[in-house]
Amino acid sequence: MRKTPTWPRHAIMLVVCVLMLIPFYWVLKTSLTGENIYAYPPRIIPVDPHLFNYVDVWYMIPFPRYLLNSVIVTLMAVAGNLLFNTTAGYALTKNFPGRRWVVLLLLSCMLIPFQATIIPAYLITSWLGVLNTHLGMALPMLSTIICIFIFKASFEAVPRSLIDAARIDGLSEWRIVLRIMLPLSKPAVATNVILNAIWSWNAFMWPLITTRSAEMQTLPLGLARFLSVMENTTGALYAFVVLVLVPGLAIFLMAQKEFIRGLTAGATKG
Amino acid sequence: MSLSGSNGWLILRHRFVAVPLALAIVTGAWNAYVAINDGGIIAGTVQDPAGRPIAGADVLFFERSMLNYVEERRTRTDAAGAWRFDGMAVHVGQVEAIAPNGQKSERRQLRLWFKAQNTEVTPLIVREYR
Amino acid sequence: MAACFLLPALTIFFLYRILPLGWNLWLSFHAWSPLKPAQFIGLEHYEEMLLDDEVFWQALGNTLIFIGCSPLAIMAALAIALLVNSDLKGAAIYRTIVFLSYPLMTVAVGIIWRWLYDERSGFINWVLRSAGIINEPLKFLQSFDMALPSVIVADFWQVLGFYMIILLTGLQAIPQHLYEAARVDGVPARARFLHITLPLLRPSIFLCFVVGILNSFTSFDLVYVMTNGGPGHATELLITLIYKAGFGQTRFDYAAALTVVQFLLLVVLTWVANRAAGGNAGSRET
Amino acid sequence: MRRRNLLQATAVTAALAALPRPGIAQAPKKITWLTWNLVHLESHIKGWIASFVAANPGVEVEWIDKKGPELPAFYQTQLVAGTPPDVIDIQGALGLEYAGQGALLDLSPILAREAAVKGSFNADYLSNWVFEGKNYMVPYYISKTLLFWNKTRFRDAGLDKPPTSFAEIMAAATKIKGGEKTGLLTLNFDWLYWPFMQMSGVELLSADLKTPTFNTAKAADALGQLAEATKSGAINGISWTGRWVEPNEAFATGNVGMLHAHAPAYFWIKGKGPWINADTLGAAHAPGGWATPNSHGLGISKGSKNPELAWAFVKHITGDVVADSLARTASVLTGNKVVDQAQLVRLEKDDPAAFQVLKTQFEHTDKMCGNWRLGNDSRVKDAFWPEFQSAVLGRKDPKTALADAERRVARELRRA
Repeated sequence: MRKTPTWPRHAIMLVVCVLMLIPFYWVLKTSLTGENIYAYPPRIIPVDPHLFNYVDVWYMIPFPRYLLNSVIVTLMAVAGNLLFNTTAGYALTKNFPGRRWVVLLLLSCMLIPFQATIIPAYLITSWLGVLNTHLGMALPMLSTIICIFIFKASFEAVPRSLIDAARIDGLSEWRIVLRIMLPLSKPAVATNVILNAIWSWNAFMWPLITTRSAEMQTLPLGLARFLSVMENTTGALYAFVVLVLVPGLAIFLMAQKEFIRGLTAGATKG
Repeated sequence: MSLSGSNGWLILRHRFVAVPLALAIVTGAWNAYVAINDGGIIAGTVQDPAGRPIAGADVLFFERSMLNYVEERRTRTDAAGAWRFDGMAVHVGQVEAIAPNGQKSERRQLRLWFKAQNTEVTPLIVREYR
Repeated sequence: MAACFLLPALTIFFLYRILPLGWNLWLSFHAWSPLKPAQFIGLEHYEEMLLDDEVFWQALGNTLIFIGCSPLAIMAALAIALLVNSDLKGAAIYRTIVFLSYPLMTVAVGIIWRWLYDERSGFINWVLRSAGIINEPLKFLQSFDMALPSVIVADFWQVLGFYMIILLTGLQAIPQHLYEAARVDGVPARARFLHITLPLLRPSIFLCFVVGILNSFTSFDLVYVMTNGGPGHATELLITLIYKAGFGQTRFDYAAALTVVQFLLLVVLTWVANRAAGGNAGSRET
Repeated sequence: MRRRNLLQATAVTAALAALPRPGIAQAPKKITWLTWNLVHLESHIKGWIASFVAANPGVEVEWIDKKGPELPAFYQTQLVAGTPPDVIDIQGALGLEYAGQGALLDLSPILAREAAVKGSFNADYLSNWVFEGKNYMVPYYISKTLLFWNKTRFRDAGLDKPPTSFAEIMAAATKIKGGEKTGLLTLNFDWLYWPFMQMSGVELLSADLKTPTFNTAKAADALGQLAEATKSGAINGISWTGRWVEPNEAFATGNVGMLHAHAPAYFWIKGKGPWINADTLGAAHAPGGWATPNSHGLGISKGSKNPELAWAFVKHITGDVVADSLARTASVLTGNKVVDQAQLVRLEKDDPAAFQVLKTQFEHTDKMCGNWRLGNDSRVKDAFWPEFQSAVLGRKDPKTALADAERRVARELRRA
């Protein structure tokens, strides 16, 4: 490897990155442009750019309120996932009758599309009496299968000797998880945090069905609600898109180091 | 750098602390600025092409409804050609002046940074006025 | 012991996955609409679907195309992963940028790409026209032939980064000494790739493919925003058909039958992929 | 897998049967109003509700708004859960569908009881929601299609008056087209394009709505001409692929001769096209006076816990005061005769072009087509439209398309 020059690889990657970034730029540019966005030919540099589209968006919907709801739901989902996926992942590292069946069951659960389960899911949620609440929105997302397996992989990487030693010291299973497993699986934790944050932040159809009051809407719903008024005729829509995406991206960028290490570590001794 | 952050005052430099902190500061500053400047006063003058003030001109304020702009407020300029609207809880609108002789100025698009921002509109010029 | 640790997660899956699936299965043998009592009609829905509903077959075809295209994206992702895997300077930055589109909300991705494809002011048409490749703007999302590929491209753009990360992790799991040994024996790079990298990458590739399969319904929002299945049924996927049959036409019973069929289809696909990946990959996610 | 599912299935049926109804909307004096895409009127709506509550002390009104495409999903789910919103605002055919499902309350007895209220509505629009002899909804805001024509484009093409027959439309479109210019645009959702078939003497269904009658030589010919014109550019292709924004945007640029759309399109294109005024934009009836309504109505869910209160609310919302406020703020017609009259008078002064447009909405109201009193309109639509679309876009030849459509429509009618 050393001998081969690296510039061709840089060149390719630069092209790839540009391609990946163009959509971001195009939306950003549209959200800033002052001219009629349907003008042809479109300009690469926004004409007399301004930020007023963002002002409009801010007043078009109760943005802070929606943001808060999104944050709460996301936090719940992340917390739930950390708790349930750790325990489940740990359980799967042990040998117990029917383990293979559980794994199969979990895998096949991944293949059930949500759109087809809306009605029963709604009935169940209402039966639990958490409709139109943050908990109700977070509930179906409190545990995700892929993440269970990420934990499983990372736990399996922990040397048996450590666990046995702990058991000899008479640590309870709980303490083993808390004191030994988790500290050694920080990357897996980061991965869980990020993936679930992403997924629940972006959830659309479920919050749409479970929320009645305007106060409970989340940002994605705001986007739909916004579309219905403005359609795609103004930079404001794209300003909104930017505003909805920025928080998620920010979180990801801040945590991506751990995230990527997380998946890696998860695999190295998976 | 781990999610849990580092210890001591260094924690302020951890991005998971620094970024929200910075955001909080900016937000606070902005809200303070808004609180000081949201008197809801929109004012300006009406002039003829030569820059002489036009007294007694009607000034119309159009607010944005769903599809178009509709007239919401109307006032008259004083001897100095000055006009002023109070308690304007809007962040976008249009102003237009109609001189006593019925001639109109251009319709000026107003976009404010926040609702009820105090705004000094550059003079509205009525072209055909003599 | 293991049971009580599994319980919380399993409860959730039971409530929100298995129970609903059961509900669909039960419903698929009945005639039912929200305010009418259900009555058993056996396999009628399945008969209609298989014998008397060309839209179902079209949607099935599109879904399979959708899934069938994911290997392309996976290959691209693999190439990228190989490039940024080794000690390339700034690899971390490249990785981040490539992954950046994955965290986006699918609805937003739909809006973004609908805008890129726009006939007048869309970036793509603008480039093609100013490059003189075409004189007439292309109606990507309105054309029977281009609509599905266009949607698939948008989907690629979003998941590419995820594939790349999964494959990266797989690559880094491969013990370096294997390469060292091979290099000492003077095995050429291509052979090293074919005989070391690929085989050991199987589980990761399998996982990518599973993600690709899942995409065939997690892309619901994408299709919903970009084309809503049109023109005609050119971009109809099973999942959009299920949604339309249920909520659009209030034929929840028929939608249930579609759901069951889609589920079985995906199970089979996954099983086959698993076999192809050399068995027990399932127990080895990432 | 399968066996387990079967077990689950039985479990589910048991569980679902056992599910108690959730608490929402069970408070004795509370009603819920579900609107369709009216968020932008939030402040006014809150006001209208407030005035209702003021007049009915101790009453609570919950307001929910959902976007068109998601509203059915929400309402259906609420139906199944047994908590349907008491008063719902939905678009034309969907009302009949829900009525057909037995989700809506039959308003005929109430209307019979309250002749004054019934009399306040435009009879023809009110009758849009008569299904199997029963009246299920009352007009909330109404519209039907008309033919906008760009006088400048017409003059340039040496034409001076709007076409009066299908053939003339095609001829005019062909004359106008050229370069950036195209002759005709039409909206295509919810059967809005149907007048073109109707004016060519095509009936979709037999009078008893039991059998398709559209697979005729006339239909094939008309379809063929539409496809031909689309190919040649006389008809703008967006007509068959766009929804609401794209066609209106295109017409607003001023490069299109005719736009076949419902009245609200006027306010949209006015906002986008600075060229639009009474001298440059004409509003005519489609040949034969045929038009497809695209109105919204208010209905009451059968599952409502307070039907009487719900009806009082409907009266409040469609009454002169509130309806007038809606008419002014949203520049719409309401189907309330007094209010609409006032609206027209007002517009005749302020906005002559708008007046021309809205005036058409009360002419030829007996010539409304494309609004069959079907309980399964969406299924018939989904069976017909894709074939029609394939034909006009030159994907299938008209005869095959019509034959396929006939087969599929017939199946849906059988099923009903």
